[in-house]
Amino acid sequence: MTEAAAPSTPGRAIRSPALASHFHDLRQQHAAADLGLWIFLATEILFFGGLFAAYLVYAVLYPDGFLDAAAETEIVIGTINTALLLTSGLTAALAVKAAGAGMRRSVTMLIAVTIGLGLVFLGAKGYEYWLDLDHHLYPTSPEFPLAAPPAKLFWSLYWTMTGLHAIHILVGLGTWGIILFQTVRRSFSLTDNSRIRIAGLYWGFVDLMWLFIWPLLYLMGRAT
Amino acid sequence: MSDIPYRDVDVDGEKPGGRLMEESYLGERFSIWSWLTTTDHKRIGILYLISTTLFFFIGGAAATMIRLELFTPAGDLLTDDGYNKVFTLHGVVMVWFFLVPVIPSVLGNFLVPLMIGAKDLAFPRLNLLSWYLNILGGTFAVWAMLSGGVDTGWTFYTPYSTAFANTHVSLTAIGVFISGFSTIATGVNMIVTVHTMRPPGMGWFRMPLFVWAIYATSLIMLLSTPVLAMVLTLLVTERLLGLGIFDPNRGGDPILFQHLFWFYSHPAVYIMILPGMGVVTEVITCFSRRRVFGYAAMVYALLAIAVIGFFVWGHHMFTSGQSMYASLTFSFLSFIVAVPSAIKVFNWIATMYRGQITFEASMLYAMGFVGLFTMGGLTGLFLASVPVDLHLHDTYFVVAHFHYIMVGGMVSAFFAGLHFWWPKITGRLYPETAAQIAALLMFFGFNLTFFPQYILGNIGMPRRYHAYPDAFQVWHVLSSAGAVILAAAYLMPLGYLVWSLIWGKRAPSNPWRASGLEWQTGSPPPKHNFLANPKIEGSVYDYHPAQQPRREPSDD
Amino acid sequence: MGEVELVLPAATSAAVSTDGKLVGLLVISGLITLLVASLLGLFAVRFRRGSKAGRSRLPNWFSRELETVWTLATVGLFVAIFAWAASQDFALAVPPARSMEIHVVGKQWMWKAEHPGGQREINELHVPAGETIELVLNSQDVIHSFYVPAFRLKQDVVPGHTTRMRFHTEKTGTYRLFCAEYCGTQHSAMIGRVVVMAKEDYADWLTRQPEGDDLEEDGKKLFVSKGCAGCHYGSSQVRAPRLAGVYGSKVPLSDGRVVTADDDYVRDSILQPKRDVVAGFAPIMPSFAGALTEGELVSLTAYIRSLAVTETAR
Amino acid sequence: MSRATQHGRDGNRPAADRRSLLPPLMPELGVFLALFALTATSVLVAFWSALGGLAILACLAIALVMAALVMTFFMHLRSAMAVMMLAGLAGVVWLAILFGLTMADYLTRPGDLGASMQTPVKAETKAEAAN
Repeated sequence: MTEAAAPSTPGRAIRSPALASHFHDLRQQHAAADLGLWIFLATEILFFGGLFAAYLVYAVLYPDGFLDAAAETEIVIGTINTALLLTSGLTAALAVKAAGAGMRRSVTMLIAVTIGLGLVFLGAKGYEYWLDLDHHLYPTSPEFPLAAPPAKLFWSLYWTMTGLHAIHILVGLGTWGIILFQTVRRSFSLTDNSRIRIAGLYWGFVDLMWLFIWPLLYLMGRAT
Repeated sequence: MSDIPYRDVDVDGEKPGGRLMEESYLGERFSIWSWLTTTDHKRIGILYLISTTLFFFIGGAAATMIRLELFTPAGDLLTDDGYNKVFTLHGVVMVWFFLVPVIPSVLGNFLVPLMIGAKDLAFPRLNLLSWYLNILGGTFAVWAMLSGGVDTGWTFYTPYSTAFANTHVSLTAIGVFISGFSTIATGVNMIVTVHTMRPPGMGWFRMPLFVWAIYATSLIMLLSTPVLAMVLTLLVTERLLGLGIFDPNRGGDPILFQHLFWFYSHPAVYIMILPGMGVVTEVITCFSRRRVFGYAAMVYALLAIAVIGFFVWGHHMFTSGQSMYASLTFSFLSFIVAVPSAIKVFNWIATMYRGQITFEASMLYAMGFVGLFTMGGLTGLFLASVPVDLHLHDTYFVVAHFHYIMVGGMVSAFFAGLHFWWPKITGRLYPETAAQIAALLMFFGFNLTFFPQYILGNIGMPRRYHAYPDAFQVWHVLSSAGAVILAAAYLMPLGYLVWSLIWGKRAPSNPWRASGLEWQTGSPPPKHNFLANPKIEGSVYDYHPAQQPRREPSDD
Repeated sequence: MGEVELVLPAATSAAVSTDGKLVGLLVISGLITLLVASLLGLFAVRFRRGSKAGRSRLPNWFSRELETVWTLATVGLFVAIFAWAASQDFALAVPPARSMEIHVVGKQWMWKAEHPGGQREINELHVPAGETIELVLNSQDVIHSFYVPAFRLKQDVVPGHTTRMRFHTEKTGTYRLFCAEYCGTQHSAMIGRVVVMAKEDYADWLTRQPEGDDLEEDGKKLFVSKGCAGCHYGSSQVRAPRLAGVYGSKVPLSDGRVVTADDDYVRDSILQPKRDVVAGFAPIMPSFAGALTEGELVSLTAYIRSLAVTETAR
Repeated sequence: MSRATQHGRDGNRPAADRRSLLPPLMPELGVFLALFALTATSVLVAFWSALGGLAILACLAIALVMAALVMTFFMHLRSAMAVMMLAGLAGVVWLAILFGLTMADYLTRPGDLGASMQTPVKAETKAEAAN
C-alpha cells in the first residue's frame, strides 16, 4: 500500500486540520483508519467465533436437546429485533454516505434515527430478558423448566451471546452519541474526518453478528 | 575482549540529529506528565520497557521461590497452596505481562517506525491506550496475587478453575482479558503502520526482517487473542453468573475449553518467539558484516510459522482423550511447523559463513539464541510425536522444552536487542566487557537450570509438584543452583545499563555501523524521528565493503 | 535415599517401543544440535574479524540450491520421524483379543481402583504380569491424569468422559504412580504405586484382600437399596422396562432411534433417564445423578451386565 | 473551528444539495428491501419447511447471503481496498480453522458423540470416602 503514501495528493487535503502530523496526506490517514477498523472487525469475528465454536460442538453433540431448548426463546421479539437492526443498518449506511457528501443535516437526522432504533432494540431485548427470567429460563434457576441437561448449555450460550451482543450495541450507541453531539456542534469536518465511516463499519458488524445469532438462538427448533 | 569496531566513526553524511540533546525525544519538555500522556512511539516503548522489566522481576521472584522450594524433596518452604499460587503467578505474569508484550511493545514500538522511515505508528493514541490497558491488566493480576492469589496454573483448565478453585480466578482472568485488548491494539497498530506508512522506496522486500517478524507476530496476535478473550469470558461468566458451558454436570465438555484455550495459546508461543527471531537476524547480520542469507526464505519462513502455527494446537491434548485421528493430524502438522524454524536456524548460520564476525554482547546473546532455540525446537519434536508425548506430556521435559524456547530463546533475543539498540534508545554506550560477562553467565546459568529438567522429565517427574520423590533430588539441586547463577546474571544488566544512563559514553548515531534506517538518525532520535528524509537506497542489509575496512577488497 | 536415577525401568510393551522412539529422537536431535553448535563455533572462530580465511562471494545459484536442499532434507526427516512415531499409535489402536478391566476413579486427591472381583484399593494398583489390562478411568471432580512413568503412559481422567488406558504388562516390580494433570491443592500428594506381580502372586494377593463383595453382588444390593427394584422388578406397580437380557441388546427408543445397551447407555439411563427413553414407556424415572457415587454406578452397571448373561444362553 | 472553513471543506457539491434531507437512497434501500425479504424467507423456512431439525442449516445459508449483502453495501466493502477485504477474509478463514480442527476431534471420536458424555457424580457418601 505504498501507493497511499505517494506524494501526489492535492494541497487542499494536506492543509486540513483533520490531518494528523505523522501522516503524509488525508488519503493515507483514511486508508489507515479504515484498515485498522477492518482488522479490528476480523478480531471481533474471531471473538464471537469462539462462542459459535462452542455452540457448534454442543449442537452436534446434543442435536435434540438443542432443538428443544431453542424452541423456548421469544421468537417474535427476536425477529422484530432483527428488523430493527437491519433498518438501523440502512440508516447508518446512509449516514456514512451523507457524511461523504458533506450533508450535515442529513447526517444528524440519520444518526439520530440509528440511535433511536438501537435504543428500541435494547428496550425489546430488556423486555425479552424479563420474560425469560419470568419463565425461569436461567441456567441456575431452581425451577429451570427443561429437563435435559444440554438445555442449560443452550441457555448459557443464549445469555452469553445476546449479552455480549447487547454490550456491542451499547458501545455502538455510545459512539454514535458522541459523533451526533460533535456533528451538531460542527466540531469536525464531515468529509476529512473518518469517524462516521468508522462508526458505520462498526455498526455494520454489530448487524452482521446478529444475523447469525438470530437463526442460531431463535429459528432453531421451530419446524413442526 | 574483542576490539570494538567503529565506535567513534559515524556514517557518511552524518545527520544533525544526535548532537543536540534538547532535540531528542528524551530531552524535550521533561515532566512525568509529558511521559504519561505521550503519544510518541519511542516514549511509549520506554514506558513498556519499564513496565515489562517490573513484571519480569515479579515473575522472576516467583521463579526463585519455586526453585528454592524444589531444592529439597519435601514441601518445606511453601505450603502446597502457596506453591500452587506461586507457579500460577509466575506463569501468568511471565506469559502475558512479559513475554507477549516485551519485544513487540518495547523494541517493536521503538523501532518499527524508525526502520521503515515513518514518523510514528499509525494510531499513536491507541498505542498509548495499549500501554495503559497492559498496566491495568497487570494491576488486576497483581491485585489478585496480593489479595490471596490464584491457584489454577496459567492454563485455567476447567472444571478446576470454574467449579473447584476458591481463589481469585475471575480477577486474574479479567486482568488477562484486559491485557488482551492491549495486545490487539499493538497488533492493529503494527499491521496498519506497515501497510500504510511506508515511504516511497520502502518496498515489502526492502523491509528489515525485524519488521517482518513484528508483522507476522501481529498477525498471530490479532487472529488468536480474541479466542482467548472469549474463553476467558466464558470462564468468568461460568464462575460469576452460573452460565456454565464447560460444566460436565450439564453435559458440558472440559475438553472444549482446552481446544479454545490452545487455539490461542499455541500460536501465542509464536507471538513470543517470532520477534526474537527478528532481533537475532538484525544482530547476526550486523556483527557478521554480511547480507542475510536467503532473505526471501526468511520472510516466507516467518509467515509460514505464523500461519501453520494455528494448525497444531492439538499437540497439547494428546493425553486428554482427544480422538486418535485428530491427534495424528495435529502431530503431523506439528512436525511441519518445525520446518520453517529449522530453515531459519540454517540461514542464520549461513549468514555467519565468510563474515567478519565480532563478539559484542548482542552477538553473544544472538549466538546463544541460535543454539538454545535449536535445542528447544528439537525437543519439541519429542512432544509432537504421539507415543513419546504420552510419556513426556506434563512432565519437566515439557517445562525444560518451553523454557529453552521462551527463556533461552526469547529472553536471550530480548537482551540481544536491548544491547544492540541501547545506544540508539538512550544515546549512551553500555560497558561492553560487563555485558559480555553477563551474556556468558546467562548462557551458563540457563543451561545449568534447565538441562537437568529434561532428564527429570524423562525419569517421570510431573509438572506443578510441590514435593517429589527423593530419587529426583540431585537434578533439582543442580537446577536450583543454575537458577541462582541465572538470577545473578539477570541482575547484572539492570546494574550496568542503569549505570550507563548516567556515566556511559555518549553514543554516536551509528555505533555498530549497521545498515538499518534507524541508524541514520541521531542517538537518541529526535522527536519526529528524522530531521531529513532517510535515504532508502540499495538493498536491505547492505553491509558494503566501502563502509568498513576489510582484508579482501574482492569481497562483495 | 537420594540415589541418582537416570534410566527408568520399562514395565510394559509400550514402554519398550516408546523407548525405541525416544532413543532414536535423542540420537537425531543430538546430531543436529552437534551440527548446529559446531558450525556456530567453527564459523565464529574461522570468520572472526580479521582472520585469514577466504571471503570471496558465494554465487547466487549456490545459496538458492542450498536453501532448497536443506528445506527438502528437513521436510523429509521430519515426515519420516512422524511416520515412524505414528506407526506405534496404529499398533496400539488395535484392541486386543481379551483384556482384564479394572475401574479406576480419580478424585481430589486419591486414586481408587476396583478389580473385577470387587477388590478395592486406594493409591495402589496391583496387576498381573504378562496380561493385557484395560483401565476404565472416571473422574469425580476435576481433570486428573493417570501417569505411570515406567509404563511410558499417561491418560487424562476427565469428568464427563470415560477414558481408557490399555497396556500389556511385562516386567514385575513396583512402580511410581503420579497424577500428571494439575488438580488443586494436594496435586503433588495424589501419588501412589503400581505393583506388577507374577500371575500366581496376583491371584494370591486377590484372595488375601478383605472381603470386598464382588461388583455384581454389590450392584445387586444397591439395586434394591436405592429403589431401582421398585420399578424395574417383575412384581412392581409402575411400568418400567425389565432389565433382564437388556444389556448388549438393541433397544428401540421412543424417538425412533435404536441404541445398543452398553456400559455408557446403562450409566446414562441412570443419570439422565429422560434422554433416551425406551419405546413404549413414559419418561417418569428420576435422575440418580448425585444420589450414587462413581463406585456405586460401576457396581450397578456390572449387575445389569450380569443380568444379560444369566438370562441368555449361558 | 469556524463554520466558514467547515463548509469550505464539506465537499464540492452545491449548497442546496448539501442541505437536502437525504443522500441518494440507492442502492442501500434496495439492499435493505432484499434483506427484509430474506428475513421473511428465513422465518418461513424455519417454521414450515420439510427439513425438520435441519431447517437451521437453510436459515444459516440465508444468513450468509444477508451477511454478504450487509458487508458489501452497508459496510461499503465494494469500494474498499483489497487489503481490507483480505482482513475480513482472514477473520473468516481463521474461524474455519477453529471450527474445522475442533470438529476434527469431535467427529472422529469413536461411538455416539452425545451418548459418550456422562454426568460425573459429585456427591459421595462418607462410607465410600472412608473405604
